[in-house]
Amino acid sequence: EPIQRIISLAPSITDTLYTLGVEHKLVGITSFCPQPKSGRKIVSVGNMNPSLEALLVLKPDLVITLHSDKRTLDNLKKAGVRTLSIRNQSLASIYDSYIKLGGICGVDKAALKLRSQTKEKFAKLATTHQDTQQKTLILISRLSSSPGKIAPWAASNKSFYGEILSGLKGHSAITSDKCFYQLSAEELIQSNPDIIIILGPIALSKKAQDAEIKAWQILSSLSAVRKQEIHFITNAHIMIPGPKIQESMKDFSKVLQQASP
Amino acid sequence: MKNSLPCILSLIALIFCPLYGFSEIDIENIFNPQHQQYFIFWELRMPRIILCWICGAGLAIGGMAFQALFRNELASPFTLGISGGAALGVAILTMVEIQIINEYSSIIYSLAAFLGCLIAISFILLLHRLRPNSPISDLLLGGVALSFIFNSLILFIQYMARPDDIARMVYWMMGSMQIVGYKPLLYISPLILPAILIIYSLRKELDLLFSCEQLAATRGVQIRKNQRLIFLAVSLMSAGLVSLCGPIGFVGLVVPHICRRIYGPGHKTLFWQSLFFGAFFLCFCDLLCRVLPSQGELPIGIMTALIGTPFFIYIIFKKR
Amino acid sequence: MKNSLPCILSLIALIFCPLYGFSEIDIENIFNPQHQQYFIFWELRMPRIILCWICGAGLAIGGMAFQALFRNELASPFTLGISGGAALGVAILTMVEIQIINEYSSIIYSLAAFLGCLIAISFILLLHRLRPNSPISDLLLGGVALSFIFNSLILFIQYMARPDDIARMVYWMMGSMQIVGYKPLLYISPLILPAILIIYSLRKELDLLFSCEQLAATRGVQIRKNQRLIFLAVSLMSAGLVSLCGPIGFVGLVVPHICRRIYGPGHKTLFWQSLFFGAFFLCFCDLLCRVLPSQGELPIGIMTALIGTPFFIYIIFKKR
Amino acid sequence: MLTVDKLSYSVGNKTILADINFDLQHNSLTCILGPNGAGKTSLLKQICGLSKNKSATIKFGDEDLLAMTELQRAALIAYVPQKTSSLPDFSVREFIQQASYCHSAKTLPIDLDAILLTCELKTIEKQSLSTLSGGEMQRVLFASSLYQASPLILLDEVTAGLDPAHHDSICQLIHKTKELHKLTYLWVTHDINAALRYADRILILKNSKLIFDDTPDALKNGILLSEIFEKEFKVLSDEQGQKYLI
Amino acid sequence: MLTVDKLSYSVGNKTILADINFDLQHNSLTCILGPNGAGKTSLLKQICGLSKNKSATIKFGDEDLLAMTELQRAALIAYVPQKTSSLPDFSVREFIQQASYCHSAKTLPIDLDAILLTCELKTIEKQSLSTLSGGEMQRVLFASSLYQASPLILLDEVTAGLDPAHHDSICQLIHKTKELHKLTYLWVTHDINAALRYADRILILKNSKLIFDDTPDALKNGILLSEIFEKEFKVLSDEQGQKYLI
Ligand SMILES: Nc1ncnc2c1ncn2[C@@H]1O[C@H](COP(=O)(O)OP(=O)(O)OP(=O)(O)O)[C@@H](O)[C@H]1O
Ligand SMILES: Nc1ncnc2c1ncn2[C@@H]1O[C@H](COP(=O)(O)OP(=O)(O)OP(=O)(O)O)[C@@H](O)[C@H]1O
Ligand SMILES: [Mg+2]
Ligand SMILES: [Mg+2]
Repeated sequence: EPIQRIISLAPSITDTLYTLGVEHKLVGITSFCPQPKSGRKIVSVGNMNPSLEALLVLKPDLVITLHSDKRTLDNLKKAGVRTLSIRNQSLASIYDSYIKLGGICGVDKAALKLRSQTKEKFAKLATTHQDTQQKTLILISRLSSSPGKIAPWAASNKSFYGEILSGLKGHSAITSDKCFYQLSAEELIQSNPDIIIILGPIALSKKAQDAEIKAWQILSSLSAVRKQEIHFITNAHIMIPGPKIQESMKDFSKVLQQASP
Repeated sequence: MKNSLPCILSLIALIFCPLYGFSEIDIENIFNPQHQQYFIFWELRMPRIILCWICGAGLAIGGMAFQALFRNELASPFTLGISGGAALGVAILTMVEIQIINEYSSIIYSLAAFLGCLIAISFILLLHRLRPNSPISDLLLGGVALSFIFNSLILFIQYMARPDDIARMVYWMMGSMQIVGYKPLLYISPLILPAILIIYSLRKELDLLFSCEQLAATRGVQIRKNQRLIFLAVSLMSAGLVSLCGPIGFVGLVVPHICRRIYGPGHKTLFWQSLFFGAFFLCFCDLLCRVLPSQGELPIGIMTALIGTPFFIYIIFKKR
Repeated sequence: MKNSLPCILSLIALIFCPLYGFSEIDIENIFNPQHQQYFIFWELRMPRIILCWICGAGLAIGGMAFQALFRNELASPFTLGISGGAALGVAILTMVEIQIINEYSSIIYSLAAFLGCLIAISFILLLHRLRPNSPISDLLLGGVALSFIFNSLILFIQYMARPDDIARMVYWMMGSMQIVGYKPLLYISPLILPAILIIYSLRKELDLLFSCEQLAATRGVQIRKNQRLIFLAVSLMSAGLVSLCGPIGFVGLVVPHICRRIYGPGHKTLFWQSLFFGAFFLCFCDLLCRVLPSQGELPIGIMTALIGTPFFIYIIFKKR
Repeated sequence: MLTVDKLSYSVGNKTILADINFDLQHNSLTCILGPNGAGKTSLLKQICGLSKNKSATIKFGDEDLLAMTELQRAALIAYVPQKTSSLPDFSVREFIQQASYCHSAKTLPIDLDAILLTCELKTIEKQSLSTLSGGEMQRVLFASSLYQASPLILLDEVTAGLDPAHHDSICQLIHKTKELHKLTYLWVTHDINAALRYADRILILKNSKLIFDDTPDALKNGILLSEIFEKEFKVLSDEQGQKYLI
Repeated sequence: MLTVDKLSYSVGNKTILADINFDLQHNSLTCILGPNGAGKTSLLKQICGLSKNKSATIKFGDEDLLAMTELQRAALIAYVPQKTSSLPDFSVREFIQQASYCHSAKTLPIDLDAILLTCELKTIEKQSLSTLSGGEMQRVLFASSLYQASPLILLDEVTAGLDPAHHDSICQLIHKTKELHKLTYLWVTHDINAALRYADRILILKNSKLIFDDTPDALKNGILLSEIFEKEFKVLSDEQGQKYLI
């Protein structure tokens, strides 16, 4: 019998389900997930580390969670609830998650469409860019929030941000096997990026952006700092590896366009 | 009255705690196997409360034994790197995507944690064996240093990990009493019951070891053997508990102190009081964790310190 | 020779450590202000090594003083909740950060950490004042309990936080010696230099306090006053260090023990040996953190325990 | 019953005990005298196994003491140390009770209350150890050694710090219990008169060597003792002809 | 120079000191005698400020001792405790050196080596405290109190555990330093003969009360002492007519 009552335990999963149009099957989401636009109120089961009982009283057919949440998966299985785990570290696995979720919710077509649509849009976006050899550094932390220190948290070419960047014919200033890591100051100076993009989950005021740019003056030898190529992508969806990556791609494209000489 | 209070409280907790929780429960539904509340009551809450009871009792007893053994007020079941070893096991497992086992099983986690503990334990035992003339306080220092090594390895793994893996490890370290069914209890009971029995049978030895090692030796306590026994019993027990529930450090440190202030240093009474008080305390904290928040539940590690510390400070610093 | 070794080593470290790092440096470029290596050498590496030097010296001295003051081997500058307070400050700020960012934001983190420490310090001082007859070991227990409260509050915040905020807090707790320019050194020196001077001037008092409180009192040590002074000096120093570099707990615990084993318990020599050995040790660990990994750098908290523990265990358990 | 054979002990290059040989008779009271630092405490510690020494032979009857476990040894030998570290807040009664550790509850030969009475500790039995006066603590330690009910009791300056009356009463108690319970005592003391009066035999240690091993009578004229202790002893006698060395 | 006025002290409902009044002459040697548990140690602790007591008046000259800081008090009063807790591994020399804390380096009136010599500690000056024998430790404590160079020294059973020769030499040292450095001693002891011989004045405590305060002569016949200690003292005398109570 088809699945009717789903609990999603990650914002990216919730988002995918909304986009696939199976919002009505969702009976529980986390407190980090946005409520649906339709105005229907879905029960929030807590944060990413929910109580088992709170899940069970919703009588779910299926609980979908991220791959890493093994304890919840295991406990649910013991309580006789079906579970599904999702990976979303890379673009490919994000696309896969569409198909997986679509399959299990009986909306395969919508999932396939979402995937091809995203890919197409991304390819189209890429045509508007040309290769400039400029090195871009993507950071997910701000300098101004670590006093007197330079230890920014960078997203490497392996992260899905890096993949978006290279899809848009950009070049990552750092290459690493690790998706995210903390750059040392010297490494940052040596990599000498032409563009710095700072990502964040919450919109930054102009004042905060100015403060951040000012904080970078300490490294005035960086060409990005000299050329004032420090950009911000700060919105609710940039950190969520779900269908909203379409928006994120556009954000990146916009920044890269701005930065082009 | 004063003497039987912890016992009574802990029994009351055992009976009443399962009745309260996230959802309300009708007593009549408890006995209807068809009803969901039957499952919630018997398969979720009951085993959980029993786990809390055992865990609280075990950690308190373990802390009591270690504080006596090492004659150091800051000793607790986790001081010697036991929890560090467990956390390291879990951290490594979180990182290594086990392709072989597609059935995600918390058993694997518990095993990894337990294995980590065993490394710590064998290291300490080795030191104890190789240096028979070192005072016990040196062993304590060695254990603390070991736990630093573990911590730094954990840090290293966290340093390599992705943000959401880090979060998972942190969640694990918050501790959780959430289990389904009685099987996990069965798994750890061969570690916990013998340990409690051993410490029960060593009450007299603890009295003497706590006083002075030389005195104990001339009165007939087999120092080295008992040290090894106590260490092994408490460590294996803690290893079992920590691999199931995560590190809940506070109970083991503080409950024995509270009981010692109230009931004196004699381990004949202290054993029972710590046992019951620890059991009650953890059940009570767990109840609050489940009842207080409007959605989800609080990690137990938060509640123990928040509830326990004010009481602890009151007991220590009240006018005498 | 044995006596001057730590001093010599720490001076060598001060001179040679800046020469090595992620990128190679040509000596001649160091004196060319136009060259990038000039910046790397003078603005990145030099202040960092100095920070390591000061920090290692300060923490070792602080640990030495606390171990003597509390007559407990497990005491360290962070035992009494200082680092917990700082971490709580940082955790809270990580959560509310976005709203208060303005031009002062660069020191706001340090301020939050420092504020957290101050809460811990004032609490302990209050206990000390309110209960003049409690033994100092009670104060230690009170401090430990306090640090448990802080930890549980941090857990609570982490529990509420988004995974990437959790990761940020964890990263902070790993500690980092990365600074740019000499300003941060200026900020913390008013906390550190007086503390070191105070402890230097209290070497004799430490000897006596470490022996026995009663003996110290009859020989003229003003017990309460000196306790307060030592506590305040070490705590403020640790607060400054922890808010700049994060909690680097190992140095303060282990370096004094190592030095005590080698140079005996007298604080007249112990002070200098701990100071220099701590300074050298942290500089050396930091060097490894910067040189070993091919990308990024290891958090200092990892290296200290990995390098320090084997040496520590060797010193403690070597045949005598 | 106790045989000490070729006992030598040194720390670093300092000799603390050099080739000590003696044996104790069953049901006798042997006193060990000797200047400070002669090695008396070290000797007792060797006998009751507190510091290990592979080379010596120390036998109790036919059994090798060094090969025994603490439990077996404690059933044979009780020890009153010269100084104790600070002890937890046990009450006097609890503390003495703990001394019976090496016996199972049923075989316990002595009554605790009787011991508390004879050692005059009944009034302070509930008091905590840390609040006792020096003399009270000494009596508590002696009472514990009695309650341990071992046939051999080693006393290390058990009468130091006792007032004259308690001093006499403990000496008499030692004498009495020796007869009553057939105990053997090895008693380190600096009180020469008590030793001369009560001891069946006296050992004298000086500079880590056993230099005298005989009955007290050989010492009563004070000549030898004056030589050993490098102090001029005066010999006084009371009406009953009992001699005292001052 | 020391005036104790209306000193009472009790713990819970147990009276430990009841209304003690006395004062000490400058440059005198006063002995405190009394049965175990009489409150002697408690009295000394009150005087040197180790347990606080608001109600009493204890004056040194005209100054209130209770209002002083530890530093001021230590410059006036040195104290040899009856028992010490276990101490860190300082060497004998270091430990004694630490006693001069209350003096700045320049004003130090006594030479450390001279003290080590007179107390016969020169040979063990490098040895660590934890390895000392009981009698050696007592001498170290006494030497420290001398090195503290305070005009008033409180001794709590400093001769307990000393061998006869060292016992005499410490007694004589007390006597000698009293004259030489114009010191004042308040000396708790159970050694009645030493007290009778060296003391200028004797205080007797019993059941928390001060029941005797006079010169030794009043005690020499032993009648009063026999009553107080509940023990029959014998009075013996040597050729010089010196009397001893046994
Ligand atoms: N580890 C050591 N290193 C050096 N000397 C030591 C050590 N341990 C003990 N000694 C010395 O050995 C000697 C014997 O000590 P012991 O305690 O046996 O003396 P004692 O006869 O009991 O004296 P007392 O009558 O003063 O109690 C002492 O001089 C002591 O200083
Ligand atoms: N906290 C306490 N509670 C109850 N009794 C106490 C407390 N502290 C001390 N005492 C009692 O007070 C009495 C006086 O003790 P103190 O140490 O002054 O005796 P002392 O005269 O020095 O005896 P000794 O000659 O044995 O050293 C003792 O009987 C002791 O048991
Ligand atoms: Mg001795
Ligand atoms: Mg006394």
